[in-house]
Amino acid sequence: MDTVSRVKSSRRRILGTLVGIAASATLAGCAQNAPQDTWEPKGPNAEMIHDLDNLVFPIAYVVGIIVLGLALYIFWKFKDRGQEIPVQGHGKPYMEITLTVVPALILSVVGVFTFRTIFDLAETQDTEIVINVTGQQWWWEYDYPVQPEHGINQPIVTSGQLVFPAGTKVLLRETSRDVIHSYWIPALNGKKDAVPGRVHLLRLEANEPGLYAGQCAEFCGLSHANMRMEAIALSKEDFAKWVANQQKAYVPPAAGTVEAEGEAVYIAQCARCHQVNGLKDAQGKPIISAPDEYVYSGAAPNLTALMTRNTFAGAMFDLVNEKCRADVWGAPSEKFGEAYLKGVTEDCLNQKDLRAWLRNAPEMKPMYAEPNLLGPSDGKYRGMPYLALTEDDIDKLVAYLLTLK
Amino acid sequence: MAETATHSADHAADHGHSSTGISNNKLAMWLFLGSECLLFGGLISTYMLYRGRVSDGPHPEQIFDIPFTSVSSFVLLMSSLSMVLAVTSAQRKDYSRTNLWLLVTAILGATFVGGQIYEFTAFYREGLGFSTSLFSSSFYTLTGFHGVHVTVGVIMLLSTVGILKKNRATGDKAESVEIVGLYWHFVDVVWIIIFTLVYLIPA
Amino acid sequence: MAIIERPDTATVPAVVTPSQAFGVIKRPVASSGWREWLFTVDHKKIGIMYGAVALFFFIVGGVEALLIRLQLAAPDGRILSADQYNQMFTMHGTTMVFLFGMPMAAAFANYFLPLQIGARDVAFPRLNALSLWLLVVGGLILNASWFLGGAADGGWFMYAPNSGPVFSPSNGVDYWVLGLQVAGLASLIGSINLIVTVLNMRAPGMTLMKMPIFTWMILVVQFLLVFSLPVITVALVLLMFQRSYGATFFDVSQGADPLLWQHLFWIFGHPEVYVLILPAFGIISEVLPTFSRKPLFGYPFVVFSGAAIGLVGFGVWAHHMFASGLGPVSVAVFSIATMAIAIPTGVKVFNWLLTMWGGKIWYTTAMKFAIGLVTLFTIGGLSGVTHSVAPSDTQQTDTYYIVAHFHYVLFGGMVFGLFSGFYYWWPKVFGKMLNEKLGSWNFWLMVIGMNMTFGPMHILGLQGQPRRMYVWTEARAGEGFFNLGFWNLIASIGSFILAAGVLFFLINIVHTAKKGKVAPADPWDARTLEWITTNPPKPHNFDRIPVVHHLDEFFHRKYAEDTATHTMKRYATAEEVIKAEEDAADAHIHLPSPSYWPLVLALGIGVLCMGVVYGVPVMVVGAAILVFSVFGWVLEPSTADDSEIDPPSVDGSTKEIAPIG
Amino acid sequence: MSTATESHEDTHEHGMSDAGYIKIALILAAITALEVSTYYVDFGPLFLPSLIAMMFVKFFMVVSYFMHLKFDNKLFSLMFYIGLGLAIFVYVAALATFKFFM
Repeated sequence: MDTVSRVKSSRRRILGTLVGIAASATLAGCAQNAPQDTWEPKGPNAEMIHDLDNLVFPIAYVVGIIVLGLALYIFWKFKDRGQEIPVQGHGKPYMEITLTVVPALILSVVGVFTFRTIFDLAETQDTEIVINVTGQQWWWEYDYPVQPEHGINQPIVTSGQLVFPAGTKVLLRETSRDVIHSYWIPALNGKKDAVPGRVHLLRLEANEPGLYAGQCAEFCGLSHANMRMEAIALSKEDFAKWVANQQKAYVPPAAGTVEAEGEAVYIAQCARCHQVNGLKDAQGKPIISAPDEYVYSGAAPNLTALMTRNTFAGAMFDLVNEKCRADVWGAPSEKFGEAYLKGVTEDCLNQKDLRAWLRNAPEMKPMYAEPNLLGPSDGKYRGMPYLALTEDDIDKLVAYLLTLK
Repeated sequence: MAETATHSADHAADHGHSSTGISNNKLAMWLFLGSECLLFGGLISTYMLYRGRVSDGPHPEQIFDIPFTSVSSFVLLMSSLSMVLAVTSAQRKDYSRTNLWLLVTAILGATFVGGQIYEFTAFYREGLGFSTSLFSSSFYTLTGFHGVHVTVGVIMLLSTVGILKKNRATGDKAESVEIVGLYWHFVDVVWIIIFTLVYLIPA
Repeated sequence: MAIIERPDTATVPAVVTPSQAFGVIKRPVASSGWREWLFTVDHKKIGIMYGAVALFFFIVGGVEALLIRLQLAAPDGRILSADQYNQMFTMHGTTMVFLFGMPMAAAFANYFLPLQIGARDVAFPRLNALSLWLLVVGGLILNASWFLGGAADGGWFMYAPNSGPVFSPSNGVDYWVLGLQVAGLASLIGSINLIVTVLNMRAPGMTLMKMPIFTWMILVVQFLLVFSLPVITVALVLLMFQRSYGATFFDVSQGADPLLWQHLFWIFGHPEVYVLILPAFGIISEVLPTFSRKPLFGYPFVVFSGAAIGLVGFGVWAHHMFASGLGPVSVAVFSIATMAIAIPTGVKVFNWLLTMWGGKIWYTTAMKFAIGLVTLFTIGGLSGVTHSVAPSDTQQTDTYYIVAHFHYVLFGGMVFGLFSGFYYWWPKVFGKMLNEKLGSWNFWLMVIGMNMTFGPMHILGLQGQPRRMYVWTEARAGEGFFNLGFWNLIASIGSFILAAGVLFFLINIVHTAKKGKVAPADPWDARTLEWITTNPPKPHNFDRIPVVHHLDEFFHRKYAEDTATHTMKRYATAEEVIKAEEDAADAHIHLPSPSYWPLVLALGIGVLCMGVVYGVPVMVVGAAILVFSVFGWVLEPSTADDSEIDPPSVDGSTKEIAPIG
Repeated sequence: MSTATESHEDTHEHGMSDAGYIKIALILAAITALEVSTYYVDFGPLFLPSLIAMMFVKFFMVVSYFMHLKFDNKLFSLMFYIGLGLAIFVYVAALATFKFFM
């Protein structure tokens, strides 16, 4: 091997080592299993973005190391050691042109890949299931329009957790009822704002069943930090079970039980805003909530199958206790559906947070739910108000809510 | 770019020295007008985006009175002529004629503003309030901003007349008139665009 | 108008004749004490006041930042409530951008731009004072909200419809809207003033391509301001009309499109980024050559890349909106345009490095901050390139990765550049040298603190921590020792180290004021025109307006190439160069007199604005003051006799040097 | 002031006579009449382009002649047309993104 190529190859080795060190330093510095890690794609859309990252970040690393290395060399080499005042040269145009053209070439390579990925990600023609997502201060509503091919024969309305079949191309049709929110499940795709008055499309697809965490990413007011979401990918069979369960008829609690008393409390206190499909009053008339009379944004979470969800209050709180929660999160992919579909059983319920929420919601989550702040919104709440429930009422309500599964 | 820094060192001592040979004040006014292009551009764009969004309120075509607005547009256009005549007479140092033309310009401008006030009240009576719809908010904001500009222009014209009459100008008189004129013509030019885009092209 | 008979001795103060009985109110006579500052129209005094105001707000914004970092040091922080936190980050951003970054750049521009082009003052001295006082009024209105029911809480970007009356019911947003309009007006006036100054008031022989690079960058910035400020003004007016007068611009129930605000905001907001960074680029483009003892490498390329950054900067605003729901066509176009802007930026970095290449580098604190900028900005620039890739950006935007990026650019870039300027020009402004040892502490603590604070934010963001959250939860922090909690804590500790660094600067100021070393005439062996005069400069800047033959004129008056050895040889000291100028002093030097009107006019506008919140009567009072002061301004007498004008006026009409200004 | 005299000479050399200005005003009036006529007469597909064209002709006539931009220092034109050009560019681009909505 002649000297020149040896120098070259050793330079290459040094460069490679440096890139390696920088990259591994970054990786070693990362948390393991951070639920919202953008560098752990779990679906084709996020993978497309990650492929692009895998191109751009190394380029940035290499350029950065070359430039900073050069800078350090210059800082050391041309230190004032008593040398002469240098010749007052004003620059070399050929060098300038080179240093303009080289970055331009690098960027045009990046540009081509970027361009392609933008249009690949915008693809929506081959959608297999559509779910409407509506942001609201400070929770997300999911509504599944009728799609008989997925067994959805009547609209399903839910909140907190987006449940969808794995390995299926899901199209979210996003909008908002009040301010701008942004839907973001990092493992599945980049974020897309939910803007009132507009419908934005976001494609999600999960490779495997599992739970994927996300968070509202556009500042949306007081409780922005508490507006979380979880996306639940189930196998196609498990999803069919979930769909069927969501559509099953309402079974009122047997008369005389504490659950039945709880139903009465619910009708008196909660049914103004919250909907439980199939719930009927004493005369047998269906009870239809009218949240738009009380809530600025015009909706409150539909509680029909509350106990099939693991979270409440905009996914701020777990509806299951820590142990049961860990069972679901920790379940391997093939067991995940089974663990999730168990829902919230009595021994799994997170009694503490749920009761505290019922006792005084505004204390649990900052919201515009105080009477003296309601002037500009014509007296309507944003978020859940303080209801002055007695402890007895709360006991009954919890018992009743446990029947909603 | 003009590079005429030919003044002697003696002249350079004076503040009146100018590297480009053009007046500071005029340059500042032109920069301001360049900036105003983006101000009115933003207001016009807002209107263009919202022109068709009328909610329950009246549509533009229902309330615009094209013959009336055409006349007031014409009045404003002609005020540009009287303004330019004021400038040329000031440059000839014929200040009595300058004052006359400035007054004519101010009267024409005031007529335009009066017409706009009349128009606004007529629209209001037909149910187009400021809060009625996106169309109404953006229409009133755009034309109102323009109206305020015209009003400020009228005040500037009348003040110039006063200052010239009392001989209290602190600078070059002809240039002051010319600069007021630049502002005035710009206001006219903006109306040329508003008249076409807002009134003549239906939503 | 003050007439300064060219002094026989250097110590003669500005001799001012009182105003003649001509006009409504007499012009004030230059006096000592507070009046000297309140009514001054001297660009140097105004520059110092700009600096003081900006430094004050830097500390205010810094304290806000520390509170934010305290809150986020641990999960479920309880230092601030959600509402307080939202106000805090809104005001931190707003303060740092509008009340620190822009005014501090304006301070440098005001002080040094006339000196660098060999002028006695700016084109419109009274308008210059007006800009300052409007900025002060704007800053007061913005921060008064803290004491009047809470500050704005919608983020510095104030997206509609969250900024509407329903979602932001306190008056905070009203004060924000008004304060920014006033501060914007201040910048607009200032920018027109400076453009005219640069174009029209250069010393003889100083062609555009012989202007110091700092002046060039300031010129580009002023053009950016002139053409971007009206856009934010439109947005602010629309929001004000909605909040205060029932307009419907962002009322979605009427069919409004919230993206209108985003477009208007970012059409302004992106050029604004360059407004903040280019002055710092200009400063270090002066500092690097000075301390490398070499001219700036590729001067014309640095100039044109600055102009290119400015121009292209108007075409990339939508890259702040990649997740906003623009169509793929718009996203693709803006993505590519954004990449294009990396090219001129890269040109700058390469030219700085090549300036140092082959130099004789002298590591003063000013130089350390300048190379701090070069390295830290490079990191910020590269993370910026990763955002320009729109699909990646949808993962990164609104996370701490963005926070990391723009703090590397704005703190590592803008703030380091400004600090470099402090250390470089302090002797010029105050005649005393800042202490280099304290400076070293200042620099190293800031470098360490800055990297500890913002470095971990790259990891936080890429691992999914969104911005603008008043708490983060352990449940989403991941496992392992280096989880997000660890990095949040490191960032918080870093922010206090950073603050300690800034504290050393404040200590240095006090130390220097008390027992600082008196600065020699040319402490850095500098290169540009501002050094061809005393430290600090006399009120009229130059005894004789220097005639310019070279780029880096001052250097070429001191050094020439030895034809035999082809090395640079010094043949004159700075003192000799300055002496030569003093000996040939101009016979008549005109400086404008102080004036009451800039201050009164600014107050009038302030009162007028408060009328939007407090009702029509207040507005009427404000308007009355405004109209009165405008007439006072226009009719303000000139104190000079015609005979004292040089050259004598032709038709007797010219009474003042700067009739409107 | 040294520049004041210069700009005097400039305008006298390049400016127009009063009659010239009146002629311009008459042309502007005629174009305005034509514009208004589009409201009453059907111009078919030419409606929009012709209105825009007439608007620009009027605009540039006032700017070039009444505001002297045609005769004055090119620096003034630069300042104004940069602003105008940027305004057209950014606002047309912004409005276009509302059209490329999906």
